[in-house]
Amino acid sequence: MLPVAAVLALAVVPLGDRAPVDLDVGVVWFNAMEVVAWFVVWVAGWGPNAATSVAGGYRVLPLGLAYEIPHMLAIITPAIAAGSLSPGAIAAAQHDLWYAVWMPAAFLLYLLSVAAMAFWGPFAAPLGRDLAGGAAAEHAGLDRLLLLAGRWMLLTAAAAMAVPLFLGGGAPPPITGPDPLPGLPALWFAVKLVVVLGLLLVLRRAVPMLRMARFATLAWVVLVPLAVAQALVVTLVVLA
Amino acid sequence: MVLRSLRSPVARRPHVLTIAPATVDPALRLAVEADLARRRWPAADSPADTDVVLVLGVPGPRLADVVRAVWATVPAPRVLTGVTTTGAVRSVLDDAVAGLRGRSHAGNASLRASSGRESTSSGAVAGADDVDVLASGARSDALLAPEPQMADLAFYDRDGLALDALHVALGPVLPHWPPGLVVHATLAGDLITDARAEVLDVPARVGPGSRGRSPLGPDRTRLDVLTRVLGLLGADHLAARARQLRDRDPVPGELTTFGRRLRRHRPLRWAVRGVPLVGGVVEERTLEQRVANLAGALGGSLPPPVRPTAEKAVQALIGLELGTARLVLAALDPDTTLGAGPVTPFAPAEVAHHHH
Amino acid sequence: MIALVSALGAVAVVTGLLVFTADSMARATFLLLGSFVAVAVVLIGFGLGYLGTVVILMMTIEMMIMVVFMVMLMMNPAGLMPMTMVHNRRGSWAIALVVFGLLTAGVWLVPFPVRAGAATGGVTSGPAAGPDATVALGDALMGGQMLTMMTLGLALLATIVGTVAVAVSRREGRAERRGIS
Amino acid sequence: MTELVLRIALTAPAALVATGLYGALSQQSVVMIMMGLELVVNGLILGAGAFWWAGGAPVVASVLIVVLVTVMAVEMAMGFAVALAIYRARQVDLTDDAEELAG
Repeated sequence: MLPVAAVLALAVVPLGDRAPVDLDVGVVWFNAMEVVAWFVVWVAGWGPNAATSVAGGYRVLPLGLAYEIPHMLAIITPAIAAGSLSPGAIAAAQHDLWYAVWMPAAFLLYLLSVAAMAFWGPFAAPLGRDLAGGAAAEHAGLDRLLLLAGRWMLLTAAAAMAVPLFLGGGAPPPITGPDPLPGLPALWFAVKLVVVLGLLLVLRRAVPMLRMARFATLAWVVLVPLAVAQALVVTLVVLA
Repeated sequence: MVLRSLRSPVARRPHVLTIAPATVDPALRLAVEADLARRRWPAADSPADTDVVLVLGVPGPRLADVVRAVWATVPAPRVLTGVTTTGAVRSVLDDAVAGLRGRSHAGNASLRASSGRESTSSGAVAGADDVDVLASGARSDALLAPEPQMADLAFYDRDGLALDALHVALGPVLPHWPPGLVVHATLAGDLITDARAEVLDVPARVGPGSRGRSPLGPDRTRLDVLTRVLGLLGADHLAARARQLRDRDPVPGELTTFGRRLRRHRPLRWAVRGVPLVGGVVEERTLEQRVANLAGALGGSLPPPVRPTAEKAVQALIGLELGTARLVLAALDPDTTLGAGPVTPFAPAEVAHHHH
Repeated sequence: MIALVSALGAVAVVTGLLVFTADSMARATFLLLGSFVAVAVVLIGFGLGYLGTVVILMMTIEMMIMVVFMVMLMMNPAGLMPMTMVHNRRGSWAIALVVFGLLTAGVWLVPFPVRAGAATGGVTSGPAAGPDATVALGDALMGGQMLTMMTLGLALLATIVGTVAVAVSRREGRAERRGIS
Repeated sequence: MTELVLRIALTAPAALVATGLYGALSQQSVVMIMMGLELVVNGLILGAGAFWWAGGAPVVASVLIVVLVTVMAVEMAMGFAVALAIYRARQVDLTDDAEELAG
């Protein structure tokens, strides 16, 4: 299930200059598929009928509700600036300035939520070691493989989405002037994806796993206002 | 097909589930942890995640039952083995990986395991007999495998919602868990509403025992606790560093540097903030303070940290969320050799629901 | 188009019916989600990509919240024992069947003024002759239908205030002061 | 053809509304009643979508869907808040028991 959600989410991300499925509301679709992953992890935790595993499943909800609002605002911000919900169009709208540069808060929030939506790094609580693997505790063999592989795929898919949303998609960086590698958008895409994944690794190293109560407080007190402010600023600039 | 192709990497870096009785020699536990770290074999999160079950020391009858229950849930290919002396650790683990590769052990639910062949200093091999990992004559009331049962309403309740309570036995096979400890807990959702401690095969002693002195010495005890707390927090590189310092003889300067690094680690401080240590079990009032004191005293001349009895430590868990409770328990580092219990397990609850 | 609508319509109805026969709360929730997703896919098929996707998004989150409430408040979260919690079953069935009969009769008997040339396309095209459906919706909500939007906003605000007021109890505050929570 | 699709697409909402109604009327649990109401709204959404498609994409239909989705969210939130409050007061989540609260 989790790999399926990841693949469906990845389907709308333009790898290079074209998305496998060019949905005009790709950003919202991506969002919906990523919520399906909550559901999958919850079921994985609820299914085995064991205490640690259900407790892992429970944690999906505080985590999800806490990260989702800033996350939605963060992905809607580039959509506002580009005037489109299609990731391809958003990437194309950044030919002179990457959105990561002029909406840094949204980019940072997006990076955080990438880790959160894959239940990874600081947000690994639903699958945490303190619950003996949490939602994954009772799964063995192929089930476990699918669950954990799906988590990695989700992380990669979400990181891949950062490229069209904030880093100009398959286009070369604006500062290089003429494209040194013309006609290879997939290569630029891959380079940027690796950079995003690298940033995520730094995040995991720097921040220990967050307790859900702490993160929920942080999300509502700091992240949501920050995301709203960023969206507001971008909207005003676009309207002006 | 997929599983077969995955098997060789599994055999190279198997996930190891260690099970230790309360009476385990700390030196043996540390030797095993060090050797596992040297091989970069990860610790298993749960039985389902396990390739090698490694029993340290000689488990008593109750723990032997637990080992059987755990072994029954470990998926193949798997190996069950035991180690009783520090010198045998290396060869036991070598044999385990060979067993995983070979077909003879895979999927074979044998409870007898090839023991470590203890190498003496002269290189001769001694004690080549097979040793039964598990003592015989165990009873069958296995404690592990928490099986949630619907029961009466929770006694204490954070949100004023008298939720259905689950009675579960936590431990003794959990990552970073005090050896031999079982916490009989009542859960409302993921909140612990009542808890009692039992140390398997070690009943509570009458009268004051030798209270909370660790044979490891102050700094190694602190580093041992920090390794577990950091490991539970998912701060893997810091946990690895703490373990590294614990397993060799560090220069005092290294210890103070590491202690300072922990105390100044803002995300870490933020992650352990806001958890009270109730009941006056130790002198610190909060988890944050406890961790800060453990880190701050590294390399100093302060007396070793107080290690409460299991019974007292478990009282501090009531009212906490399950994951937070695990952190608190790791930070309190109860001395399970002092024993606790035995506790009569909760009677199987009647199936009928309270308001129907 | 006929096949899509009939098949998914049937899925939506069947999962909807199963909600009330499922023997566990969690299963009931997931069946309800199945019903929502079937409807959402039909919406996407109609060319309402944005609204269909939003329905999937919202309903998944909503069902997640619901399932946790169920486990919290209800008997039998994991289907350990079969449950029936109905009262007045016969009367309810009668009312439901009468409503269904009336509505269906209406649907099949009333001649619908279908606009000529409006919707002739296949599954994905829909009535996409005009401007983008999403843009049209946004325009309407922020233009002609601004009143609707403002009402919705106020309703949501009232909900937030209301739910917090109803759900927060004094006991909770006390527990916090005791330093336990 | 359009008309047939519309009729089919409206029969499904009729069935959904009826099912939801049955659920809301027959169930005892607050949560299950809410599920019934959700099914009714679900049917309405499908109906509105069908009219949007067949009627030459009137924007009113899609606005209606937005309203309906919001109604669902509001209903959920208020429903759970009330269920919680009742539960806290009386440890009941069944409407039959809640009737006594009036007194």
